[in-house]
Amino acid sequence: MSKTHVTTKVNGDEVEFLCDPRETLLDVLRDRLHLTGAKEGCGTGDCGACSVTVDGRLVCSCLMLGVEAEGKEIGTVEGIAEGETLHPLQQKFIEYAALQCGICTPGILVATKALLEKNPDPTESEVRYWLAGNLCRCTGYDKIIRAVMDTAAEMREAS
Amino acid sequence: MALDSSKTTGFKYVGTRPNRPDGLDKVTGRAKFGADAYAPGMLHAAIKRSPHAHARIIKIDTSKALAMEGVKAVVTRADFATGLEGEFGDILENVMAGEKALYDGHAVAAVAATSALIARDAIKAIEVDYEILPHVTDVDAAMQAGAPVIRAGAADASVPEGLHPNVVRYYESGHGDVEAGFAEADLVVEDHFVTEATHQGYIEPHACLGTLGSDGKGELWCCTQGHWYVQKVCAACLGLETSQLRVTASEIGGGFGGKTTVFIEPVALALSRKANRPVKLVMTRSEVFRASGPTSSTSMDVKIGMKKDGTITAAQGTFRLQGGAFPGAPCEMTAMCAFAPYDLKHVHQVGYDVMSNRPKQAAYRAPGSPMAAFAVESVIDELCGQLGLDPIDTRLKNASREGTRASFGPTWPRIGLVETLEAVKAHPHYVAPLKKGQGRGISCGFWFNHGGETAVSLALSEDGSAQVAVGTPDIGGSRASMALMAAEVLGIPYEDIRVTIADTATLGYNEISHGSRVTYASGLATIKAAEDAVQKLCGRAAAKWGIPEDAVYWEDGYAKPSGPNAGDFEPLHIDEITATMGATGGPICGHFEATPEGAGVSFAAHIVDAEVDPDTGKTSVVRYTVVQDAGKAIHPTYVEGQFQGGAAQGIGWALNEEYIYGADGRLQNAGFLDYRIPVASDLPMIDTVIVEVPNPGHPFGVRGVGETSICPPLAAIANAVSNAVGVRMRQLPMRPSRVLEALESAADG
Amino acid sequence: MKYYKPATFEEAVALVAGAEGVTRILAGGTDVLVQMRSDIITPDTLIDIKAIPGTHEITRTKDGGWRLGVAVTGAEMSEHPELGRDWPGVVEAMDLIGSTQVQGRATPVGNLCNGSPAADSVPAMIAAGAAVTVTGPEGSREIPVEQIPVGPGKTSLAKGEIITALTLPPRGAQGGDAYLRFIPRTEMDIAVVGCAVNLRLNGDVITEARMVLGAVAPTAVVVHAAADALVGRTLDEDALTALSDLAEASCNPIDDKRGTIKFRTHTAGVLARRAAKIAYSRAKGATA
Amino acid sequence: MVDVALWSGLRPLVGGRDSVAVEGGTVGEILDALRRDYPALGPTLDAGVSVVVDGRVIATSLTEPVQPDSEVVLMMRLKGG
Repeated sequence: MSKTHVTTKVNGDEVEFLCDPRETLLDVLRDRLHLTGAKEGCGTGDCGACSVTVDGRLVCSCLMLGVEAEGKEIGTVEGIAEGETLHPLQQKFIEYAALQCGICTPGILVATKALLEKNPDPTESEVRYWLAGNLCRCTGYDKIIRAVMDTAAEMREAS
Repeated sequence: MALDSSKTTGFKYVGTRPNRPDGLDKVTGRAKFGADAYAPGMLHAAIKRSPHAHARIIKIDTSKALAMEGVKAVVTRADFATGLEGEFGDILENVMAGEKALYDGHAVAAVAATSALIARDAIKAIEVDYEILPHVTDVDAAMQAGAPVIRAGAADASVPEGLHPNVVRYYESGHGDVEAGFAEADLVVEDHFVTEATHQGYIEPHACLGTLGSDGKGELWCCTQGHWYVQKVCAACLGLETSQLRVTASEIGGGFGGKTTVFIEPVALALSRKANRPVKLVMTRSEVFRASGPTSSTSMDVKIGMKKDGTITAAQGTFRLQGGAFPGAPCEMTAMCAFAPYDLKHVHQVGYDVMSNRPKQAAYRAPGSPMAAFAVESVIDELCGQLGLDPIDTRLKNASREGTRASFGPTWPRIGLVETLEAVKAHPHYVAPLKKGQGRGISCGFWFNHGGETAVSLALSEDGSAQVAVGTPDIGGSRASMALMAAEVLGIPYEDIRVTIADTATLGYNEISHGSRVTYASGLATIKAAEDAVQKLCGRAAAKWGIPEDAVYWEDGYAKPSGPNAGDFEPLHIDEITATMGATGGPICGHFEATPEGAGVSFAAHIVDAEVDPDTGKTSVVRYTVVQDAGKAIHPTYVEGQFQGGAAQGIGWALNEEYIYGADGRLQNAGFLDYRIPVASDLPMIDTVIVEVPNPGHPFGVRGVGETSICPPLAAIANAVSNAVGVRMRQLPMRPSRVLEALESAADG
Repeated sequence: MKYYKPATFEEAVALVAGAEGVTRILAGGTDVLVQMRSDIITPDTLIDIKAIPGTHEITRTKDGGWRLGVAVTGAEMSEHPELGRDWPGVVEAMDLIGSTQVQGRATPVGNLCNGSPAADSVPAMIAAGAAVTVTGPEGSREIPVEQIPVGPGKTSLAKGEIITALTLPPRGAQGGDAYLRFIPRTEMDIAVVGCAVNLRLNGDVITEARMVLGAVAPTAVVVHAAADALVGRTLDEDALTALSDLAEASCNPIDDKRGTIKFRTHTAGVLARRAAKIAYSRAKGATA
Repeated sequence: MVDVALWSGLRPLVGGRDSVAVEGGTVGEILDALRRDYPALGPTLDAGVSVVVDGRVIATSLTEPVQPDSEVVLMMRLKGG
């Protein structure tokens, strides 16, 4: 089975890999690059646990092929913190207990970071609809929504 | 002198809300879950599953798969232990079918290959000849004369004669004379209720990485609620000595009961043994729905009599639970929980465990109780409505309390139902005005909670910090609770304690994390282990001072002489003792190994406002309040989280979640697209009230909190919808078409 | 599976025409990757058209309409400053599909070519009078969107043909469109029923009307009689009732896991009424 | 002797009685006595029961003490989620 050579950037680092064209970006991130922050909860774009950004755009990495990453810039949960400084969202998620089991957390952080970059002052309803594709089964979303709203408020004050 | 740090007030650490110790790992993607493990030379596995609901397996031809480039091993049932009976026999039969495929999705063979894609291709190349047999998936149909028999002789001694062989267990209890009780009633309401099977819906599919050699020694990494149980089951299924298999629990991406049993781990180990390489096996989402353990579906009849003043005179319930192709549906739990909130002179409950051609049900958060509450609390709501009674006052009037006799027999110890109901009555939500098209519902809920075998080990480091090894996977922040309880006893800061989930080689047997037992039992064990260490610390101080051990006491991290008679010594801080512990007797550790038996039951009551679109029958939950007795909230934020999560799952169960089987017996909605769990935009904020009526069976008063929160929502939402549309909703889920039909029937009649 | 990323449509057409076995075009991939993961189809040839120049562009046509490249995503449509002002119904229909993540990839042309009877963007595009450019070995032709789907999972495209552009007509004065769908949750579901309405007014009087239903028949249903029922009158209660009745009468749905015949038929009538009101108010100048 | 209350599904196995009296000072001794004196209860006891002693549900431990005047109720074993 012939594999395709792909060059891409992940969290700012240039990476190369060979992959079968059937492999998804999620497969490549996890199995070839060993970035296991993105999770496979469904493989069909219904749960959002595999959320990443591609050229700044929020997508499900299970709904994109690895070969499509050629020349792109991929952002994953592993790239959210800057050095030892957590992103304000990461900090607030811990403080608010916006996670219980934590399996959906990487996807939700990637998704909410993308939201706040696009809309620094979202309403509760906007946050809820933006995150409708990120399933969480533990929290009932309450503390997640509160953490995002408070992060947004704090980031607005800081800027 | 045995130390006793029991208290219910005056806490320094317990009851605070620090950041969880594993928070950083979980927000950076560093935490390793079931599918996140890799090993050198690792193979990927995939499972071939039956597309038929019920079929005899005539022949499995694996030759084409084995011939494929990259395929290293194929296993079928022949590669597992023989002669297993009872629980382990059923689990193995479920893990890999023997003579018959018993449900759509039942495993029949598995492949290990050098890549996941090759493994997936290879299972398509396995050819299975089936003789298709008649099937049944509905609980009432499965009990009917003439229904296909799933497995002859599966019924146990409890089942009365004359019932269909698919009825495999029977439970009956109660007291008094219900007929006499109904005769005293001013109003008797009897109704039939139906609920569909739902799935725990954890976001992380089952996943494991297993290595097993021909020497019978193995290593297994998996996401589970109980790795000692996995160890025991896998050893049995593969014919190993239990101690030769070491199981490490990964971080777990949700369980809710669904990861209390074993589905794929023996398969990975069998493939590994055959290929002599590590094997990783991860379920797809579709496999999770088809072949893990959803809840029972139910068919229930409930009859309750009430006087005009709200006194319940008698209650009777019949609960039929469909549990899939194996015995085990929690019919007795359903029956026992049904009337638990009420002090009843006359009560009678019956449960049936019924097999069908569906996957073997597994525990789901208070297994069996939410359905019972749906039926019972709906009837109580109907009685209150017809008699013009306040639903909370009526429940208070009949509430179980300390000293009253429980519906299932014993006398209640100290319980917190009355306090919980009073908190509901006092909550602003209960009297807030409703808008047009909205209805309000309330419901009680009850769950037992559990103790179980528990072992905890605590080791002090030279610098006075502490490591706590517990055996219960951290599903929702339990490391934080353990650290808080250890900090409270040791008198050292929360941050100085590291809590680790130990593997099976490191601690004695720990029962599965189920029955809301973690904060109760592992918490109790952590307290006891810390007390054990404190005792030793006091001993070292006593030796240094040359005074008797019992003349030393422990306070805020210091050993102190217990009074003027003991002598005048400067208190010794923990780090002064641990710094020299190697030279004063060796390492200082604390242990606890026992089976705590003081789990406190927990009651909850929920208030829901629902709004129904009269044109489409679509329901929105617009306001939700959870009130529950936690005994003592160790980390209140995570207690609130449990309350909110249970409510959200209950909302899904009530409104949209269901297993949909076609006439062909195949599951039609094996994915998150059509198995509709609540999304963020479906829910309101969920308010919580933590009631604290301490459990005397725990040093700090903890009651389990994880499960009770899913007991009231089905009924509370059904009551809200019923009150909004003016028609009693008797079937779940209350999907829009069903509500619309109810609205039409109301308009017609 | 072979993966190609042609640089021109000519190249893409040649690949499609010459390919053996199952061929799929990859734009957003939100349907084809799901089908691959679920083992519903495994293409022998997958042709990624996103490297072809112009496939990501939204441009004004000379006549005042819009031309959308075939890789334009739902998110790009929603973010476009002018498209949604002209065709809010088309944009909102596309926006309803899947999650934010899916919006980042999914395309209306993909939604069309997937052939689902429940595709949200398709009724809206048909109601708007959208057309696609179909290019094959023999050249290109413009085809109305409504002629593309012929049954569940099936399109009228011949072997060797691909869609190379989507065009929306000029909105013109006093026009408004709207799309509504019914789903059990608030998001993430497949439409149980969808309804698009596109109106043009003269004052309060309707001069043009198109209504298209989704998920109530093997393909989207154009309710031609809607024009007869509405043209020449205002959107009064009688008109709404007539429209609602027409919608119900035009349904030919199935019973399945997502809805019953009865529920779909009833709800088509409800949505027709609601969508018409929104389209009418938009035609009168409302911006929401 | 300790009075052990049975759930009603068990009553046919002990001649219709709703409780039976057995000797025992611990949960384990009570269960042994039940097995010995009422063999028909054997399969049920083997399948697993909890014993409620004065309102405390004893799910596993056989060593829990039982007093002659304790309220003892047999209950089916719990399984949680």
